[in-house]
Parts: sequence; C-alpha cells; structure tokens
Amino acid sequence: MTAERADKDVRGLDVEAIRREFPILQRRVHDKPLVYLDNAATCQRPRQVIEAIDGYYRDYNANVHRGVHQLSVEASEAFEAARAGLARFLNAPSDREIVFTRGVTESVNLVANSFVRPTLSAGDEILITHMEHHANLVPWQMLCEHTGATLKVIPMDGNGELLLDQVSELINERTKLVGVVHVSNALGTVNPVADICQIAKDRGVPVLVDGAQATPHLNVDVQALNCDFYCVSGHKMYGPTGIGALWARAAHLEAMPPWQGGGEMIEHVTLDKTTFNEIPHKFEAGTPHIAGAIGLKAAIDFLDDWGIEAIAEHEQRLLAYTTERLSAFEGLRIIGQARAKGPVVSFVMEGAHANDIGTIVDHFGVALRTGHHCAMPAMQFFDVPATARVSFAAYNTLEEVEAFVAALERAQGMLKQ
Amino acid sequence: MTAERADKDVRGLDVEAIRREFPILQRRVHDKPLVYLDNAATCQRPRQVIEAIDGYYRDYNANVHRGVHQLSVEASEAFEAARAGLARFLNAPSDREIVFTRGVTESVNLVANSFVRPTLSAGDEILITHMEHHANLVPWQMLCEHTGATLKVIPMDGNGELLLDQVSELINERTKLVGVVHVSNALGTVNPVADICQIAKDRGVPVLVDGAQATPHLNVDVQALNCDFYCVSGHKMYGPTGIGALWARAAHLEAMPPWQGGGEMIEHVTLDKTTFNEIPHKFEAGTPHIAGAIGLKAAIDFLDDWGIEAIAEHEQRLLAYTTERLSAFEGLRIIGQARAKGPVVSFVMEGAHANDIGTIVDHFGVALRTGHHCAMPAMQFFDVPATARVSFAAYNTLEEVEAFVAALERAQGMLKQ
Amino acid sequence: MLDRLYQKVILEHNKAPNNFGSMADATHSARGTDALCGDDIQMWLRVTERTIEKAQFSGEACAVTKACASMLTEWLEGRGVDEILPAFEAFQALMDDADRPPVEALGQLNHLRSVGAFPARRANAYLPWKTVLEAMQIPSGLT
Amino acid sequence: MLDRLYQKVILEHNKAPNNFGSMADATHSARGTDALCGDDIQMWLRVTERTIEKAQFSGEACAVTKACASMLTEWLEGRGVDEILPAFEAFQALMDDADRPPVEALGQLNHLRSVGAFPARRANAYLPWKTVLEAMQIPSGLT
Ligand SMILES: Cc1ncc(COP(=O)(O)O)c(C=O)c1O
Ligand SMILES: Cc1ncc(COP(=O)(O)O)c(C=O)c1O
Repeated sequence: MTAERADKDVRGLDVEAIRREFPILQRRVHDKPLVYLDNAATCQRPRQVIEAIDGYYRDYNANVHRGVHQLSVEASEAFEAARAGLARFLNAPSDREIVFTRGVTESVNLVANSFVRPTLSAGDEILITHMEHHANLVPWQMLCEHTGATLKVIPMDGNGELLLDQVSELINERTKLVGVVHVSNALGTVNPVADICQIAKDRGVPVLVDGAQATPHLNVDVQALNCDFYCVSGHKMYGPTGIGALWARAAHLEAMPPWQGGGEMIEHVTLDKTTFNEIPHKFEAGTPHIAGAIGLKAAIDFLDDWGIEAIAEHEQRLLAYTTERLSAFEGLRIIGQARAKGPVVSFVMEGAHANDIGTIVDHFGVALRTGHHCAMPAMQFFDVPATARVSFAAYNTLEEVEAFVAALERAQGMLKQ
Repeated sequence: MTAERADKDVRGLDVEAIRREFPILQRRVHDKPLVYLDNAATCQRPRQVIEAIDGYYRDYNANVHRGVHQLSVEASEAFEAARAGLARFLNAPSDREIVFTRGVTESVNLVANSFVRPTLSAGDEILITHMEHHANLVPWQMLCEHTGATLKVIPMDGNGELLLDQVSELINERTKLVGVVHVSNALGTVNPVADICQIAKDRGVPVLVDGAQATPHLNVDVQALNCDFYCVSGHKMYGPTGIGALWARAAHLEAMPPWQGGGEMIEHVTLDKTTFNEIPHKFEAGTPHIAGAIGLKAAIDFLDDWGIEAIAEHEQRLLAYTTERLSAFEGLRIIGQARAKGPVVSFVMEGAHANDIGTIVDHFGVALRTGHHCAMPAMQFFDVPATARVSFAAYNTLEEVEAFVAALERAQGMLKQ
Repeated sequence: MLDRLYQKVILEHNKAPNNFGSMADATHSARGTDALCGDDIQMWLRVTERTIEKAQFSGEACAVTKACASMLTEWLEGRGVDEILPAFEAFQALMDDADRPPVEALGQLNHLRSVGAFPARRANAYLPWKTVLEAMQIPSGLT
Repeated sequence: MLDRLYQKVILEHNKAPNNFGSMADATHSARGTDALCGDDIQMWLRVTERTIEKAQFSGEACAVTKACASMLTEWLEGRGVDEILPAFEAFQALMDDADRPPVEALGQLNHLRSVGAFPARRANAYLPWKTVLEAMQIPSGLT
C-alpha cells in the first residue's frame, strides 16, 4: 500500500487514485468524458478485479474440487479462498455458510424454494416491505400463488421510510419469513434491519435480507444484524457479473433440502438413490462460476484496501451535494427522502419524462438509470410511472455531479422548448 | 484471417498457431511444460475469449436491457448478439429459443422444474440412460422422489453403447421425457441422438439432450437432431465459467411457467399480481452473467474461425493414437470402447489406483482427471470405483500424448515397486 | 443527433399532443404499456366499415411515445384498417435504415425516423403502433 | 516431493497391506467412502472395555488411503479408545505444517506427513481415521 493510501483516514479518500484503478473511466461517450452514475444497476470494475479474472484464465484455469492435478488444486484453493474472503467480509461465523449463486435473485429463489416452500401451506404468510426489488418480491408471489400463502407488506411513509411500529402487528404465528431490503435501490433508504430482525426473532420468525445495495456502501455484519439469510450480488460491489452469494446460518442450510441437482452437490449416486454432499456444496450443483468467485474476492480486497467507511463517507458527501443541487430545479421532486440513505437519488421532473432525461444527459456523457428500477410497487406508492436515478460509487466526484447537473439543466431546457 | 488459417482445410489444423492463442500453454507445472488433458472437465480459454471479457469490463461494462445510456445500449447489444450467435451455432430457428443459464446443470434443472414438474404425477416415467452425468440424472431423481414418478434407464453394453433396440419398449404412454447425453464425458460414447429423438417423437415424447461434451467437438444442429431441449456449458467449449444455455422449442418455452422470479423476467408487477416477460427473458431472472455471454460469443467465434470439423478431425487423430498407445500397457483397460467416440479415453490399470496415477503424472506436468467423472452409475456398470481420464481439445498434440504415455509408464513403474 | 431526436416538431407534439384524451364512443381500444420506461397509454379508435373515423390516445408517456401517438392518431383518421400494418412495416424499415428516403405515405411520422439512431428508444416509437394493432386485433409479428 | 509421497514404506503398505480383510467378530465397524476418488473402505474394530484388541480394514482404495488404513490398524491395536481423537488431531497438525517434528506417538503413521504437500490427497489420509471415529461414534469436528 502506498503512503498515499495509508493516510486515507486522515484526509479522506484519494478519489483520483481510485479513479486510476478503473480503466473504463478513460472512456468517452458521445465525445464527452464518461460520467458513470448508474452504479446501483451495476458498478464498474477496478483493475485488480479484471486482472484476477484474467489471471485465472491465463495461469491456473481448471475445474475445482474434483482434480488431483496442480491447476485444479490451485483453482480449488482460490475458489475456496474467495468463499472464506466473503465469509470474513460479512462476518459470517463459518465459510460453510456461504453458498455461491449468480446473485441476489438466485439467492432469494434458493431460500424460497429450499427453505420456505417445503413448509409453506395455505394461510401462511410471508412478510416483505413495500420497497422491495422484484428479486425479493416475485419469488414470494410465485410461492404464495403456488401454495395459497399470503404475501403481506410492511408499509412506508412519504419519505420512503418503513413504518417500523407496524412490524410487530404484521408478524403473527403464521408468518414464515420476513424479507427486507437492506438498502433500497429505488429510494436509497437504509432500512433498520437490526431492529426488524430483533422484532422478528423475538417471535421466532427468520429474516432474509437483500444486501445487493448494502455491501458496496456499508460495513455488513450478519451476526450483528442477527438475520438468518443475507443475499449478495458481486456485480454491485465492484465484482464480476454472474456471481453472488447467499449467507445463511449453518443450521438452516443443514436442514434445507437441496434445490438444484447435479454434480458437485452429491456425495454418492446410484440409479436408485443419491446422498447429498455437505453444506455449502449441497447447494452448488454443477460447475460453479470459478472466475467469478475469484474476481469477487479481488473486489472484496479492493473494498478492504480503500476502506468501506472512507468510501461511504465520500459517497455521502456526493449524496448530500447532489440532493442540494437538485433542490434548485423547478418542478423536480426527489423520490425517497429517508434520513438514512445510501448514495442514490431518484427523482422526477415536471414536463420531462425520465426516459427523455436519460437520453439527453447521455449525450453529455452522463449515464444514469431511468424507469422503475425493478421496484414497481415503490413506483406505484409514489404514483410515478418511472424515475431518473443517479447512484454513486467510490470513484465518483463532485465535478461529475456538476457535469450531471449541467446536463440535467440542458435536458430541462430542451424539453421545455 | 491469415493465409495460414485460410488453408486449414487443405492441410489440416494448424495446431501450433492454435496453441499460441492459449496463454496458459506457456505455463510450467512442477517444472515441466503443462500438458493439459483435462478438457472434458473444463477446457482452456483462447486469448480472444479472455480479451472479450476484459474488453467488456474495460470499455462498456453496464447492466443490460434496462438502460437508455450508451454503455447500457452497447452491453445489451453485445449480450443479445451472444444469444444470436449461440442460436446460429446450434442452428436454432430463433434467438428467442436461447435461455442463458449457468451451464448444463442449471439448464436441466430449469426443464425439470418448469417443463416436467408441473405435469408429472405418481406413476409417470422419465427415461434417461445408464451413462448420464449427474447433471442429467440427479434432477430427475429428485423430481421422481418428490412426485412418485419413476426413473427408467436405457441400458448399455460392455463397450458403452446404448441398447438402441430397447428404447421403443422403454417408452410408453406414461413417459414424460427422454433425457440423453449427446457425448458421454466418462466413456466418450457419441450417442445416436437423432435416432432416439425419432423413436421418442414418434411416440410424442419430448427429448432433452445434454450437449456439454458435444458442442466443442461436433457440429450440433438442433433441428436436424429434432430434439426439444439442448443444454450447453460455456466452459466446456472454450468459453468462460458461469455461463451456459438452454435451447428449447419456442412452443415449449411459451407454455412453461417461469422458474426463478425476479427482475428482468417480469413485465408488470404490483403487490397483488405480476405478469411475466416474453421468452426468453421470462426465464432469465436477475442480472445475467453479461461478461460470460460475451465471452461465450467469442468462444463460438473461435470455433467458427478454426472450423469445428477440422478441430474434430485433429482430436480424433489424438484419440486413435492414444487408444493405440494405451493398448500396449499391461493390465490397462479402457472403459468405453464405443465405435463413435468423442476425444475421451477413460481407463483403469491393475495395481494402480486412478488417484495415484493422477498425482504421479501431474508431477510430470500432465493434467488428467481421476474419479467417477460425475457419472457414478456408469462406474458401477463397469464395476470400477474410478477411472483415470484423458480428454483432448484443439490445442493438444501427439507430442503431448507421448508425454502422457511416458508419465503413465513412470506411474506404473513406481506403483509396482 | 440529439437535436434530431428532440426536434421542434416532436417536442411540440410532446407538449401539446393532438387527439389527446379518452373517447366515449370508441369501437376499439387497447392499453399499451412499456413497464421498463413507464409508458402507459390507451389508444382509442372509432371504426366504421373498416375505415378509421377517429383516433385518440390518453395516458402518460415519454416524448417519443407521445409524439408518435399524437402523429399516428392524426395519420389514422380516414385510413382503412388494412393500411395500418403495411404502414407500420414501412415505419420499422425507416428505423432500421437511416439512409432510406422518407416514405411519403407516412406523412409527418417520417420525423420519427431519427429515433432509429437510439436503439433504447425504438420501443417508444413502436408502442402506439403496436397498441393500435392490438386494438384492431391485427397480429404484428413484432415482439 | 513425489518420491516422498510414494516412498517405499507407503508403497509396500499399498501392495501388501496389513490387517486387510473383514472381521467376523468385530464389535464396531463403519464404512468410509470418498466418492470423488473412488475410495470405499470398511474399518473393523474389536473393542473390549474401551481398549482396541484388533483392527482390520477391507475394501478398495488408492495407495494413500490403503497405506494409512494399514498403518492405522497396526497402530490401533492395544490402544485405548480415548487415544484415537487426540492422535488424529496430532496427525492433522502434521499435515498442516511440514516443519513440525514427527510425533513419536504416531509411530510409522509419521510417514504419511508427506501427504500434506498434496492438498488434493489429504482426504485420503484422513479417511481411515474418520471411519474409525465414526465406527466408535466419536465426533471429529472435521468435515
Ligand atoms: C456430459 C456432461 N453433462 C453435464 C455436465 C455438467 O455441466 P456443468 O457443470 O457445466 O453444469 C458435464 C460437465 O461436468 C458433462 O460432462
Ligand atoms: C436492492 C436490489 N435487490 C436485488 C437486486 C437483484 O440483484 P441481481 O440482479 O444481481 O440478482 C438488485 C439489483 O438489480 C437490487 O438493487
């Protein structure tokens, strides 16, 4: 670590040094420097992640777990080291509690199918929130449809904060699981997950947390949260696409039947009978995304190197500045004004559809996201068809916020003509 | 394309030129040049695949399908171009029939859960073969266990060839699906898939083909095969880890309910009701493995550039030569002696356990696979606990076969001491 | 390029669309949504003997969709039902090939050809068309 | 390195294992399989008053597993049941640290420490131990 980095705590994040780690930031879009503010959809990858993937393919590419030859041993060790790295990153009690998946979506589907489904009956209830991403909503809807169970919802207020005092009423003896997003991708809200867990656990109800937008911005500690399941997507936290994980308490994983069948998840197979492997392998059927896990480990190292608190502090500065600058726009309404927010600003503007805003600012190099952000019920709650959303990562700067604001002024002017 | 490559049809494959495309082949293992003969487990990646992944992360990394900004447009186009490329590669009638998955395992699980499960009842039957990989066996076992259906098996003979004349007897009005591996990873057998499809289709029974070991070695044409489902793994065909696909007839996909729920696979979501997206998106919940799809497209280009027939011809030469050289070993028995074989040689050797062979030849730089190859029922059929297996790819050479044979002689000598 | 997409005529249709509002005596109607971007429109048609007497639209949408719906409703009036699909096909061809000369029969809808350069926005220009085809139950073959 | 794994004593145990064959009057027995590599052994013990009078093994396995089973059965004879787990823990520690001096109490099992350098093969050296622990129903904490 350079001296520059070592004193990051004293003088904040060295954003220019971070930017140099991201090759894509050299890119121009429509002849303007890229201003990438679509980090909540997927963030960019630092050199060390790209090189970790590259290194695997160039130096020790092999299948894992099943080989005695050197490459396979190296690949297996790197793959398991990634599991251990993620366990440590989430402060999980054991590596065995980390199941690699494609991302949050697959993690939730795994819990739905393997943990909840086998015991869910008509009349049972699943409790989620009004601001869930479809990933933590649709699997439960499908399950309820299938079993006759009921999906119930923790409501929120006009700022996008959950009505915490309603949670204990909404939980009853038929509640089989509470599912809550840690940080909302559509509104930015950081939910009081530990409080919700406390309420739920007092009633003996397990809690699943969607951590997609939390791991890049918060110090996540699954033991402190006291949740049962925590879902992660690599591509949201500087890692590769196609990899993510489910953390779950070992006791749950051990009790859960496998979901997908195939190689790797078995111990012994005959045509008549199969016995399954130990956790977590029981849930990892087939050849895993080896390069993805290795790249994810490099992303965790990236976060550790720069320090997630320092990153968060910087992002919060960008959030505050953006919120302030946007408040000067006529007819602009920020959707989601919770007290605790991740670095996400969703907004609508009178006379300017989000889609048109997106297209126009793109021509000034600014990448932002428009639409429902896979959280349609939240859009319906705020009665907006879509929002435009900017979301930040470690490499964003105040100058980029300025570039975005200038582009947004142009968009507003253009659409007002 | 260089002149060198253009005349490949005249004078066969330019293996030395191919080898230069694979960075890992520069590597040394235990101070010997790497001789990688574990291609059936996973093959190595050519530069163009590694660079395609790299290029995505460095130049146009973004989430797909949901963005109006330039990076997202580029990423979406590349992702959909990969789908189109794979459709063409398999001669699928339409791009809409390609669903991206993690690999063959997930593809089979998708068909099991979404196509078969909803209509399977106690007493129904699934018909597979005795040489299936666990990926095309365990999902059916789990499903049968769950529903009371019966798993039936097409037997094979001592050469590892299916008893084709038994297929029509084994199919009856309760048969809901026939599942067959195109090329066996454990035995090498190339199965007469088109014949099996013909028999099954005459009886109105759909057929799923596990193409994991076929796509790198054969010209696959799903329309000529006349199957219903074809499963592919990227990492077996020079592509990245974590990506694969299911090809299925559009009519099936349209009739199938979605399996995993989440973003991308929906059209419209409210807390009460969700409508699903069109095929294939209905089956692609969550952020896909974008880099993986793009890398897979580069792998297909690699296969097209060099020509799969030329590659296959070269591999068949390696197969024949290896078979001949191994026949000189005392006490060595080749497991799987079908007339039509992929470039796979499984064997056992008296007094030398496969595992020990693997460890010893590794120290001479030779990577081969030992164990049950995720095909335990086939091992049981041949009454062997495990085999050692060499398997070839385009970049392997006769000299490498010699190096392997020399190492095997050392192993035999050592274990005989 | 951006100026061609947000040219004056399109922006004017966006701000003050023609034929905007629901129609009490419609014979045909359909809802068209593009959940991804938040478009949600209703196309209304009054058809007598396979001729479109009147067309309107209502709902919320982005500038491209609104401009297209506005222009399309104007274009539809007086047209035969059987003219719609061929016109839509000509419209799509325009999008795919920037060098193609304007199609006279499409009238002011030709202005929308600039959308072709914005792949992420084409769906917006197609939505009013597809919704009309759905209202008339004409299979479009477009997904 | 390879020579240390396949050293003479290990190869001899492999070719002509001691205490090989099933035991009719065993008081405890368990099957241990490592499906991945194809090991499938049965460990047999005759135990009286928590002392192992006799140990045998049968089945098919690779050289490492066989050598370990052969040495372990010799080692077990006359030992107290409570000595097994501590010995196994010492054995594992040996594997993890090539620099550790031999553990006298393990006797010829010390030869197997060379397996430590072959991560893919450790499971083989552990299998006979784990199977004995299972036969005796002693939780090993090892997965
Ligand atoms: C014949 C066959 N089928 C299925 C598979 C499973 O493929 P994957 O692990 O990529 O899902 C493999 C590879 O392991 C295979 O060789
Ligand atoms: C809050 C939240 N949950 C879940 C997801 C789904 O993650 P993935 O698409 O990686 O499965 C996302 C991202 O799209 C998200 O932002």
